[in-house]
Amino acid sequence: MEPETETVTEIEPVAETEVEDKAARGMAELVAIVEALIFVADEPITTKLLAEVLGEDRDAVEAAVSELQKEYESRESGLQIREIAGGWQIATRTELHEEVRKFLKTRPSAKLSLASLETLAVIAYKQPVTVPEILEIRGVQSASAIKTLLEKRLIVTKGHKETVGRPMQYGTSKEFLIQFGLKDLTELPSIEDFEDLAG
Amino acid sequence: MEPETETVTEIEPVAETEVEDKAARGMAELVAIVEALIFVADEPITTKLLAEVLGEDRDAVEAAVSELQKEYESRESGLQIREIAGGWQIATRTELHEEVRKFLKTRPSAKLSLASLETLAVIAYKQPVTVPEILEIRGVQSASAIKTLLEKRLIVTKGHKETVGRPMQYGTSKEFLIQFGLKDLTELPSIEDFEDLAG
Amino acid sequence: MIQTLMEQEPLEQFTFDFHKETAEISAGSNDELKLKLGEFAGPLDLLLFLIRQEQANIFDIPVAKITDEYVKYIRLMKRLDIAVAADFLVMAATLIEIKSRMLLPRDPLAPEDEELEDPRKDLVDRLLEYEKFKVAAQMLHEKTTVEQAVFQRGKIESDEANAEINASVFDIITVFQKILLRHRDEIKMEIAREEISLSDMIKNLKRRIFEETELNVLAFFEEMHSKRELVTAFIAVLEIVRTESVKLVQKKTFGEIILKAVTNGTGN
Repeated sequence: MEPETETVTEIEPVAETEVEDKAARGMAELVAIVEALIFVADEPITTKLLAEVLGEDRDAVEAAVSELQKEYESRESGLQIREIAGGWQIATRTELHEEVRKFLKTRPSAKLSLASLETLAVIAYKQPVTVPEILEIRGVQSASAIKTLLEKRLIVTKGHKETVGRPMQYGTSKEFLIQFGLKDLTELPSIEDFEDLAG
Repeated sequence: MEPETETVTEIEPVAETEVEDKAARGMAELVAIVEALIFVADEPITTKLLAEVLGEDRDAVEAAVSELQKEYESRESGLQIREIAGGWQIATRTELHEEVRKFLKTRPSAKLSLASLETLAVIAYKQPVTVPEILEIRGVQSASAIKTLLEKRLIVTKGHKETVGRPMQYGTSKEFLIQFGLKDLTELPSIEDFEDLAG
Repeated sequence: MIQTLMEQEPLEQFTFDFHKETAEISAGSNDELKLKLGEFAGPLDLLLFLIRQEQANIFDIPVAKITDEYVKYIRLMKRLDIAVAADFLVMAATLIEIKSRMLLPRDPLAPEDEELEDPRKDLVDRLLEYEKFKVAAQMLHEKTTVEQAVFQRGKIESDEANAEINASVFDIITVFQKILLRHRDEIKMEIAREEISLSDMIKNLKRRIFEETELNVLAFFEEMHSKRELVTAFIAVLEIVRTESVKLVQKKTFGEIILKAVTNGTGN
């Protein structure tokens, strides 16, 4: 596969000796590579950087990007190649914002911030448990985490505790069992279950 | 440079009223939306979820996805639509791994140790399986391998086994399917197929 | 392509090459030898290697020879300071037991036609079973290697809001354990702090002032962890100003209050 650009025909100095495989790339291939790099980049990627990484002229890269843009437009893709902050980026097409937003809002997920996860862990193992008790264990206020967990329906209220101030008690829900693939609460591992693994 | 895909050609009033009204969506539009959603989803998105969010039949979604796959293939995109861990995902094409890796400046990530891989193989084929059962097959303690696999999220706990000592059972996770490029567990070759290979 | 990927193996962690025989013991430094011996995934793995090295039939293992080899390896591992897992020793014992059973003469009282069970049978079964998983591990290794040639998209805006953990039961227990530990540490620290006496506080304060020649009083108070400590610190400051060559300086009204060591011998 390695082209190794034999520099025998030195009639036209087709540039590039170092970076090799430039000459070997056809336009279609360059377009594909550019697409892949824009896709994996965490931030908009500049023409300059693309040219550097690929050992190509900026002109060639420009041409590839604009080819790519045309492709996306002509096939009426749900995505677009757009220029932003001086670089290129793949993004969803503006017209689809509504669907995209709806999806992002409703996607189910067991994804939790660390604070929520901590709170959930305390509730799972200490249920039924009150807010002051959670505070005592975590050492941090957990009000917003509890709100999140209630919204995600991972916890439910379990009545008031018969003590000063009658604070509300919380426990995990059926949804919690489903999301975490547990048949019932006895399936929750105990700390001892993992003690042997500590080695 | 901003493309801004002018929506001037409003000859056919396809869609746009409220989201949902499914009948109004043409195939091309559905393909575009499906593409956008697969793109924004941060993990493989199932046909079922796509159908739910879009208020479409699963058949229609399936058709749209396979249309999309064909599109990507025929234009020799740098990307591919692929099925993994029971869902759909956009990813770079394998052939471009060298360029991509060069750009991301990554090396192939740290591999699992032989012990971890063996333990993972036993868990994958024997799940749900307990630590003593793994020991029986491997002939060696696997505690630290199990810990590594749990930390890498490749395995999950599957409740206690109702036997003496109620040992914890383990099984593979969705992350396992993702990292090993599997659609589902049935895609694993049968363990009996390995019988003679080793001889 | 798998090949090219394998060539660029990272140096991190413990790497290995499935396509090579596990342990060719060749000349080389002790460290090299250690590394190679350490590569066996377990006693069954070592045993399979020895059987293959002898080019023996797995269904007809020359137990005496293999046992000798096995024990030799274990000795070598010990000599090289490789921690030999107990499981390796258990296997050695099993081998020796099989070996001795094979040396036993056939029970003359047993009926002629009785099929004698081969003492090696259990071991062979285990080896065959294990070997399947060893190959399966290789298959997984290849799959993940191929998979590493595929990349997912970079971060996009909508991800940002979601810098969250895709939690599993293991995360829940791990987090819970951490909270408990943290809790314990806090209690310990609390106890430790409460024990700071006034004289310790004064000593501490004095050292700080003379080391740094001046100390911001407010900053010092802010270092205190509890009300009681704060009170002790406050008394310490008053005490030190009274008894030592230290003065309180405030450069302007409502400005910072500084504790300063009095250097030019004015004090006692």
